[in-house]
Amino acid sequence: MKVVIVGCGRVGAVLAEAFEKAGNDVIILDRSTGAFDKLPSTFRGNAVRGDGTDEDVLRRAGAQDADVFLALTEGDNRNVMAAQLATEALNVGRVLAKVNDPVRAAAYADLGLATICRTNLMEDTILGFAGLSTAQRPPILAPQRTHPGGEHHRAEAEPAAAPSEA
Amino acid sequence: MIGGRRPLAGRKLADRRVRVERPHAPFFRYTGPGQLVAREAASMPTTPAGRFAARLKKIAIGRPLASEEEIGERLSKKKALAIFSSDAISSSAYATEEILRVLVLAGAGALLVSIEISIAIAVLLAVVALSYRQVCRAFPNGGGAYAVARSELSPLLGLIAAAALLIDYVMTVAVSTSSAVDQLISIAPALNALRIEFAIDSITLITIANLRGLRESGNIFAVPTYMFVGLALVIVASGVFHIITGQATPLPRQPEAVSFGTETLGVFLLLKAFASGSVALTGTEAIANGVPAFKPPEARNAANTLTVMAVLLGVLFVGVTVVAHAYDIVPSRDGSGGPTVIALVAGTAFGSGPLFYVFQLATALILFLAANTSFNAFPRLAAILAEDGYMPRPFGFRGDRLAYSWGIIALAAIAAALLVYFGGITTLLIPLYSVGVFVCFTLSQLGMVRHWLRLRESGWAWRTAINASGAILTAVVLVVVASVKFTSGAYLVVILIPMQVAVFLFIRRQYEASREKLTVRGDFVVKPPHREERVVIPIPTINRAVVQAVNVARSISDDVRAVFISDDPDAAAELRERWERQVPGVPLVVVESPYRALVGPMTAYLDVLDRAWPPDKEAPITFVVIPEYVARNWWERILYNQVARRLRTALLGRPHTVVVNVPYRREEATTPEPEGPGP
Amino acid sequence: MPNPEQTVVFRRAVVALNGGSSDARIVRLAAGVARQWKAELVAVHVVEIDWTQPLDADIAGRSEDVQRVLDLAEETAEDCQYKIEPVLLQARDVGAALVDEATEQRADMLILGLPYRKRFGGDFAIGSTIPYVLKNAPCAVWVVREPIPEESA
Amino acid sequence: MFVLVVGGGKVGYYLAKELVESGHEVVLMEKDHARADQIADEIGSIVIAHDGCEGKYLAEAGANRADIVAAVTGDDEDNLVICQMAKHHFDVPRTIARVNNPKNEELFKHLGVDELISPTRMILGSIEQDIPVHELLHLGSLGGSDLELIEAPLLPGSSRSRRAVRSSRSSARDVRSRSGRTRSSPKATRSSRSAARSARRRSTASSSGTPSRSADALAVCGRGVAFALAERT
Repeated sequence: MKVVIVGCGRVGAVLAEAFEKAGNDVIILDRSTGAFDKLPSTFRGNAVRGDGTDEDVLRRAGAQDADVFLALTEGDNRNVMAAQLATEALNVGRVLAKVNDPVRAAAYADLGLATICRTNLMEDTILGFAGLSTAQRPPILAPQRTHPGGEHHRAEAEPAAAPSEA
Repeated sequence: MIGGRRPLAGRKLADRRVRVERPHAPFFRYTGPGQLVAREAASMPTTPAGRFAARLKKIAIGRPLASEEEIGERLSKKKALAIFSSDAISSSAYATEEILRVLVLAGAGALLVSIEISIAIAVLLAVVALSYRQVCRAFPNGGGAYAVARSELSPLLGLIAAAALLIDYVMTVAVSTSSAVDQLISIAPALNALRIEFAIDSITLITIANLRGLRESGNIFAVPTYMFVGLALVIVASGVFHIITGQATPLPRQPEAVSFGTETLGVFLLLKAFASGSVALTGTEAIANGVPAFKPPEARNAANTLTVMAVLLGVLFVGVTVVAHAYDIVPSRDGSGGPTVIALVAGTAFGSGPLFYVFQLATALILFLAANTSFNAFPRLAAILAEDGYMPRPFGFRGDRLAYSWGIIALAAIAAALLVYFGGITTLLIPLYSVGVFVCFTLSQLGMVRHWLRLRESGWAWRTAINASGAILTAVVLVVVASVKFTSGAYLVVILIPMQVAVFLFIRRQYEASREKLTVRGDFVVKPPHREERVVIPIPTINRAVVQAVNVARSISDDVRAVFISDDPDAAAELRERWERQVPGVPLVVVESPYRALVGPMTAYLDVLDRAWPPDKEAPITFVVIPEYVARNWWERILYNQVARRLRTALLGRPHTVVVNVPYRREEATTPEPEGPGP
Repeated sequence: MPNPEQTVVFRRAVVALNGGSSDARIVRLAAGVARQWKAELVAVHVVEIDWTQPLDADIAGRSEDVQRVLDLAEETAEDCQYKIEPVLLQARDVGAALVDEATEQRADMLILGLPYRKRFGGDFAIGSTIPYVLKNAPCAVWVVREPIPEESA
Repeated sequence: MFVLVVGGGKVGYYLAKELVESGHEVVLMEKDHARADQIADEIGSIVIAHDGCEGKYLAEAGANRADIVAAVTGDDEDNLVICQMAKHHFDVPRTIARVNNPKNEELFKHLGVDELISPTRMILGSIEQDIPVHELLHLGSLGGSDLELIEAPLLPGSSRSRRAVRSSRSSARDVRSRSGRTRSSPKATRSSRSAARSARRRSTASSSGTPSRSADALAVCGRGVAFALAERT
């Protein structure tokens, strides 16, 4: 299984190692090489320095046709964009974006992107720990519909419908 | 309230702001959600004539006062003494004269008894004053005899007290005014011919002063009261000094002096003299009635003021009587224009110097003041009665200046009528006066006795004793006064009081009855209307007023019909043709009326409509929409809408019928109707 | 008697209302000072409209609470036997609107009340309006801080 | 019209200013407080000093009644997210994003951004209008500079195809920052002078403006292919 991880933070590094140990083909990207220090020396996956929101960089790293794509950088928007790139341009099977802003996490789940929200996760977990009732949200917000790429292509095909009140 | 919004640019490119207009601001003020307070401007008249009238009113009685401004209208003890005690104190200006008037019937020798009689009256005064001090404490909300009798004895006795009090107040105005005029005549005999006019003018002036509100009255009247009291004390002191030093020598008789009678000085005459003199007590109750007008602590201030007043009155009354006797003073003939007894007494001290004139003026003024006391008390009592439902409600409304305008005007009118009737002669008014006063005294003392017996507060025993002795004394005096003066006017009061009580009860019953009919039960929830509605428009022709009425009618219900009543079949046919063309959708019913009657056929048509309604359904509400042309002046009012008015009157009592007037103002449309040729 | 020319503090002042308890205080103060030179007073209440609504949305005109702020100021002035002209504004930023209004009204004094507040129980909070006005107002600015409430003093 | 501009850089600032001047209602979101204060100081109270990517602040800025949302921050991913949030969460009828990486254009369009402003594309367009935009080939960035090398085929018969190599000194940055306005001017778009002349003319026009760092722009045309150096951000 080919796994692409964008963002070699604490979580990215741990996951990269785990996927690799499980015998997967792991590609991990980060904008700074320093981030790869978090990887164990035994890591034999592909660590690529580069912007995960740049299609070229992703292709060069060999991210197309991956089975799993995880966008785990610190920037919500970068994750969202990388994940959408993966969905739309790289023909990736399962895509997950980490989005810490609960509003955006929910919005993109609605829009057809699987998201994981650290804020929600921690809130629920900690409230549960404290014995309070929680919202019972699933840890990963599953996409509510297919990603909207095609829809907008159709809209583009009809330029007359576009508003022109400038 | 929704106001317009005006966008404004700021100094910086993107800074914009919007000014919001506040159309409500000149007229209303928000004090809470959904709660407005009308400002002065809201009750301003909008027509030029109305504005002019309002300006006149403002000049005459001052700017309107808001209800909150009332607390500032409370009286200090000094001002209260001036206002409330003037009634009582001023009676020392004529009480002595009334005693002497009776005693002269028994010849010169009988005049000596006047001193004893005055002392007896002073004792009575002391008892009554003591009694009333307790009333102040027990009934701090005022109302005096009425409140006491009503709550302690029975509502009926309360009403009797109220009736007596009202008479008392009216009489105070009449007697004091006429006596004041007497005082002025004493210094200017030429005025005698204009006695009544002068009295009426005075009442008018006092009325206006009172319509302006209480505080200003206090200011206007404080000076003369203190002047009278001061000068009168000087007169008494100087007279007593002369008596002691033996300088008091009998004055020569004035030409108008009454001639001595030859009756024997029997018990009846003595009692009659006492009854006449007891008029000195009138007004003692004023303070107890006006407790709420005092500054806090109201009851305490009122009671203390009452004591000061009683002491002053007692000293002056007895003093004047003593001095009058020492100088062998005899009253003048009724209406002769001769000097009053108090004027003669003043002459012993001041001769005919300027102080004499000042004193006479002060006496006249304090008597007007006394009249003014009633102007405070009468409306107040009337308002309380109105609140309890015994008097018409307007007596309970306060005017622009926080004064009970209706009460003030009613009092002025009745008093003026009495004055005219009795020719402005004081003595003739006196018998009516005393009876009412003593009815009140007796009832309120009795009430107080009940009060103490019921509550048994600390010291109830001696308090009961005071009030009981007061009650007995005043009851005895009441019987005496009523019987000895019965023929000379007291009988009027004996008739008037039950009549008034009957009127009170009648008014109360009316209010009760109407309240019962209009009342909505507290647990009743108003549901949306479920009755069907239909509209009938009586039309005289097709004109704009009619068109507007049709529009209004259509907004009320879909079931609209126009009714044209005509005695001319051709005109009817023509109208029908035009109607169907110009007002499609509204059926026209033409009722031919060969007898030319209009209102009759209309109501008959409505009856038929009612009868045609299915009997199993609830009767509908019939709206009769009457197009009306708004008259712009008096002659237009005569020219137009006479029929509409008659129709409205005819429909007034009809069940399930609502009459809607749709006024059409000519100003509304300036362009001529664009449509085709009219008939 | 001092030379009036020297002691004139203002001829026309804008009194900024905030709907709080300090309104009555500053209106009374302004009326007291204005009386000496018969200066004119304008009471300005700015309702901040957030961006979710157009600036000219019908908000202040409908709100009785807002109207009451001005009514109260007028009433307070009347109590002091002085006249104050009420102005109701809607704006995105209170400070900017106050400064612009003062400029347009040709006011030579801007009087603001400052409620005594502490932010999260810590530092004294002055908000953003007063610094803005102090920085941008063309006229003199008078900030009247309300007394520290008893319990927090 | 109510326009929500996100990003208070030069583009956002001038965009907001021009829109306000032409009478539109504008709100500008800039997360950097100092920059936000500076803009507010200059044009007035239309600045919200918050991150326009956050749904909460977009709502506060009135995104649900905006007619247009223009995302003009320096980061493509932010612009994308802003436009997507506006489009799908707040139902904004028109979204405009600034795209810095021309590669992202396709994706952006694909994901529902209505209009794209690509500074790179603008410069290219002004260099040579005959170059069909979709056939641009990114040859690579020049290390250490903001420039990138682009190859584009010229249409056969193009009047420029036989031109000699020309170069000019121009203020590339200025060309980019002004391109938004010049594009809307019909005169400028109709101009079909040579790329180099065009660039020179603009640089002359802009030289009166604020001085900015100059860079070399180079257009090479010949044999049906044009090579150009374009600024990249």
